[in-house]
Amino acid sequence: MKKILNDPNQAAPELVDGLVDYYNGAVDKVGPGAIALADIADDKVALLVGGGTGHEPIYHGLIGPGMADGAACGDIFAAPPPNVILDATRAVNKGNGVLYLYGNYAGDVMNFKIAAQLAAAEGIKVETVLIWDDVASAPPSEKENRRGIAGLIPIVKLAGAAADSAKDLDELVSLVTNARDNTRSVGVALAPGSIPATGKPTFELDDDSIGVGMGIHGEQGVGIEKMMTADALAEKLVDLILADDLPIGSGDEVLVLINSLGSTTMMECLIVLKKVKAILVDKGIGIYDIMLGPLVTCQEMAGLSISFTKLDDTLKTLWDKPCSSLGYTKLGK
Amino acid sequence: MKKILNDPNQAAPELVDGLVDYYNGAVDKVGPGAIALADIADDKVALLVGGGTGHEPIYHGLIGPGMADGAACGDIFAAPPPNVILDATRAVNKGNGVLYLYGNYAGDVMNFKIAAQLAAAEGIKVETVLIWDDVASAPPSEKENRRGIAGLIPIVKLAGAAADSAKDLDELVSLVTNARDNTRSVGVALAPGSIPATGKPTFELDDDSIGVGMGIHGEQGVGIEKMMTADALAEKLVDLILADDLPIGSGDEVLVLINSLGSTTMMECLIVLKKVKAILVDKGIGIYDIMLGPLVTCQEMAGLSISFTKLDDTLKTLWDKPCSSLGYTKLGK
Amino acid sequence: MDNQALSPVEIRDMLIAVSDKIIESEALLSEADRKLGDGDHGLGMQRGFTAAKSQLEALEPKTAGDVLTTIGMALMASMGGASGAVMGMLFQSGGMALANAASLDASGLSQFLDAAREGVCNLGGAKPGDKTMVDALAGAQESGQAAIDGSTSEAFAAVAAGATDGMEKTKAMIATMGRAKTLGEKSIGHPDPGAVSVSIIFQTMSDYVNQR
Amino acid sequence: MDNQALSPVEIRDMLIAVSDKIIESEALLSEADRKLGDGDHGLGMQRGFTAAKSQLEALEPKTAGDVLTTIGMALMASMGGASGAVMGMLFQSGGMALANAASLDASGLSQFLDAAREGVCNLGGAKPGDKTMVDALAGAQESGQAAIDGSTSEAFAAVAAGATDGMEKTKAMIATMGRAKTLGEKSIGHPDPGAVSVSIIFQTMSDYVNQR
Ligand SMILES: Nc1ncnc2c1ncn2[C@@H]1O[C@H](COP(=O)(O)OP(=O)(O)O)[C@@H](O)[C@H]1O
Ligand SMILES: Nc1ncnc2c1ncn2[C@@H]1O[C@H](COP(=O)(O)OP(=O)(O)O)[C@@H](O)[C@H]1O
Ligand SMILES: [Mg+2]
Ligand SMILES: [Mg+2]
Ligand SMILES: [Mg+2]
Ligand SMILES: [Mg+2]
Repeated sequence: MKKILNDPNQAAPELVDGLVDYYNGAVDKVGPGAIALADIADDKVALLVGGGTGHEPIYHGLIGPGMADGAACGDIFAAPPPNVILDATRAVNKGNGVLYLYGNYAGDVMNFKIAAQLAAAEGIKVETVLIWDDVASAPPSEKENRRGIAGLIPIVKLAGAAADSAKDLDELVSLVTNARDNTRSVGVALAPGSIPATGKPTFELDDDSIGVGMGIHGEQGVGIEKMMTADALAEKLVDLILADDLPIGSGDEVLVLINSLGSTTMMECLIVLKKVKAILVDKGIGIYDIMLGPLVTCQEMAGLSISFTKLDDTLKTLWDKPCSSLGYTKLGK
Repeated sequence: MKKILNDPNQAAPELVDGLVDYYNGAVDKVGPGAIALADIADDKVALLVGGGTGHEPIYHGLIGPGMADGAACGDIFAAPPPNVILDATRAVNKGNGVLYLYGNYAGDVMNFKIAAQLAAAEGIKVETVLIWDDVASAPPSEKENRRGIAGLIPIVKLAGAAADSAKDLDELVSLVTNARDNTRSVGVALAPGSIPATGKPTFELDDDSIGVGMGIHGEQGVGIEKMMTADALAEKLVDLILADDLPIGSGDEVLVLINSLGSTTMMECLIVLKKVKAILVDKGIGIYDIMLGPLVTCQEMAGLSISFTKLDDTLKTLWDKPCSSLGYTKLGK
Repeated sequence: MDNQALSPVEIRDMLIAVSDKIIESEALLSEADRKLGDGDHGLGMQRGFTAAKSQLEALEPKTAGDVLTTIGMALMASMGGASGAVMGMLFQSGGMALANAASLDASGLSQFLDAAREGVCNLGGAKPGDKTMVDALAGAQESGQAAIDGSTSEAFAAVAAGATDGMEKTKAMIATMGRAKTLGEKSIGHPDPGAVSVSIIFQTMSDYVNQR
Repeated sequence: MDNQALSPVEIRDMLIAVSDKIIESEALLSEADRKLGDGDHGLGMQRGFTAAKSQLEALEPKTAGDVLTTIGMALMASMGGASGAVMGMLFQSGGMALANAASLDASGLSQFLDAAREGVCNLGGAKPGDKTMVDALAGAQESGQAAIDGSTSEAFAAVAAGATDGMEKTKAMIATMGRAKTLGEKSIGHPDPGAVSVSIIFQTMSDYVNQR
């Protein structure tokens, strides 16, 4: 596997430096792996995201106005250590507390938990909302065992808008919890990505097989099936989401995200979107807005995921706010 | 090569339908392969882009406020036929004429030329600016033999802003020509993409070789070299651009674009950006803004390109305008 | 040897045979384009001649020009790419020269080729030697002029040979036009894919005319 | 058999040996994680123990706790991931229990393991049977308690055997924690990578103690 790197073992710190360069002054590196907006309003409730790198543009590419205030970046596919999270926490905290928003993985949960304890010891108020949108990873009765996958993109965007308006940390927690609880995703893997340091693929899959319910760290799919058409795949994934416990039906409005895991082309995402839209229209479900592209990736992994966020009026108002970041930018409505 | 498709021979029309779906009402399909903004101001000088599909998000993902008014989409890697261009031309024309802006490829030039004749016969004023930013494809003395590659992204964005302010077609032509003449690019291929209909790779490259000066349709590189580090590659590509006839030196300001050809990760682009920035800082060249990501692709091809646009005050003003599209969105400054 | 001119219906059937041949040559033509370009030439030709065939099948032609401009328009509107423009233009310009011709003989074939060559060269600016389909077309056109006084079937055979000869010559050329131009010397040894198509087109025409 | 307690300097040297062993086991550990997770466990361990080794080499330890919390902090701060938290916590909680211990013997080892297990289980919520490193750690801890009255070297050997035994048991388990949990039954047959690490750690300690 050819990759454009200097030292494969230094890929993570180098990409974080490149990211700070990308932001061209708007973002500061506040510690190894810790980045924060240079300009955070004085009385703002802060939003901190984070996780392993190698999934660009998340998480560190989600910093910006109307998005997250800072990010804690780990090594490739590895949650950031507590001290990195703490550095980022100190930088974004403006006295009104910090919301930790990240994907529900054992490594992230443990490292953020330790960081939250360290922050609390310094008098920084911290609350946490875990993202667990992947319906394939556990039954609805065990949400706290579900993984966070591409649904984190609409959730972080909504949280970013919420953080700009929330009067305190508690209000932010409840707004973001609402966004999280209304988001469901499921994905499919076609081919593995590779780990930069070893060059090895993250899993194996036959030439004619796909993994339904894959994870964004290259975890194998929950069900291995034969390759199928775009339309059949779209139906299968939409069915999996709609069969979950969140009622989405006629008259409801959703945000739709078609996320490429890396090397799956926008062409394929658009062809899947076509079918997803047809299914939703058929069911009388309105599409409020659409996101599409490689937003939560796993190196050059092939595959995609579909996410729906069901919007109530509060979430619509949050969605309509402008935002800007490497990963997602939107004009106001 | 597994791809998420229905009928591989219908990939292009299906992706165009998916694209119209993505725009969720903001874009109309005005003929097979022809799309246009639903809302174009009555006295606007129109901007039409186009080319083969398979390079998403270009060209058809560049429609939107502050970007192009319409696009003519061909089959995968094939220029659109004249009638498709004509349909799009009629839809975007508001009486003040239409600028055709596209990459300098024989197929595009011929088809757009025929379309321009047909449009003229209907009384529609049409002018053309060809994009030829690839310094590797011909010497500076033969610009009209150069290909258009990722530099089209900043050029279309600048052209979109120019089209909103230009008083007439001639002024638009001169603004866009200025943007084009100040843009230079060069790319490198690591691995081929594949043609959806045949599943075949577009070229072959040894495991340890890279093609410097590749084209975005899978054309092989101008020079085959051994794989090198990200830093060495960044230096080589920047040198190729700075050695060209456009003087860029201390005190100048540039837009930088690091474009992934498809499966090359954002991580790699960021690591290359880090070095590019270091080189520019070292030479006293200012970075006005940065674009980074898969903006001009060739299916799941691996590789990237670097583009610089040298900005004068006029171009800066155009750059600072907000714009929104599937491919590139920017808040105003 | 048969010296009878082709009726519009025969021209139509001949072009349906050409369409079938091109459609079945998809893989060969795409492979030729993988060597020099983006590997899609066969796909474009297949798309174009599939559309052309279905229009030809529905056509009840009155003049030679009717058939030839119909296929030209069909190719032009359905293919796109460099070859859509040049193949479309070949038949459209050539066909316009025979707008009122009730049939097609050696002299008509030569008129067709003269106009076709002029139309394609005007559109794309390529000259013989640039390693494009113009080399095959020019070979066909020059052989067509030389065969102007012979029988219809002799003329078609000569044109096919001229096209193939022109195509063969492209192997030794360095590309200066189109996508292969950045290959420089690496383009030597491979025939231009568009020239291969032109050679197949005129060879299939000649086969039809000489086998009826 | 040698019943001498380990001095802080010996503990340091033992942990440098552990670091070397883990660093050289990178490929094996990553491969184990490719079966059940994201294939990076060896990389994280290598990163952590490289950082730990350089801190240990610079350390002039006064107490057993000094050494153990130093390696704990180094792992915690440099690794990240699930294993950074749990491996860091193992040594940190364990080390705190020996904060003032001048040396490490069978009883100290058992105290270390009791505190380590408690710290890790509190942090991550895993229990024995969940197919995590806790299975190996619990095996070590239980063997450590049973060996509390024996010699130092016997205790280290027993703990290593207990860790390895716990690791072996994970092969038959279905993962319910961490990234492998979505694999369900497919996780059967493969040992948990973190458990493999824990087994290597205690085996290397035992080798050091029994070979000095
Ligand atoms: N300027 C030109 N004049 C004549 N023929 C051309 C010209 N440019 C390209 N061609 C022909 O087009 C062929 C390529 O066609 P095709 O692969 O279908 O289109 P594209 O290059 O758009 O992918 C070339 O082999 C060549 O014969
Ligand atoms: N909740 C937990 N408690 C204890 N150990 C855990 C827990 N979750 C994961 N682990 C351990 O972490 C190991 C994986 O480590 P590693 O691959 O380095 O991290 P990551 O899962 O973040 O990629 C697993 O093999 C398991 O032993
Ligand atoms: Mg990991
Ligand atoms: Mg093409
Ligand atoms: Mg081609
Ligand atoms: Mg792992």
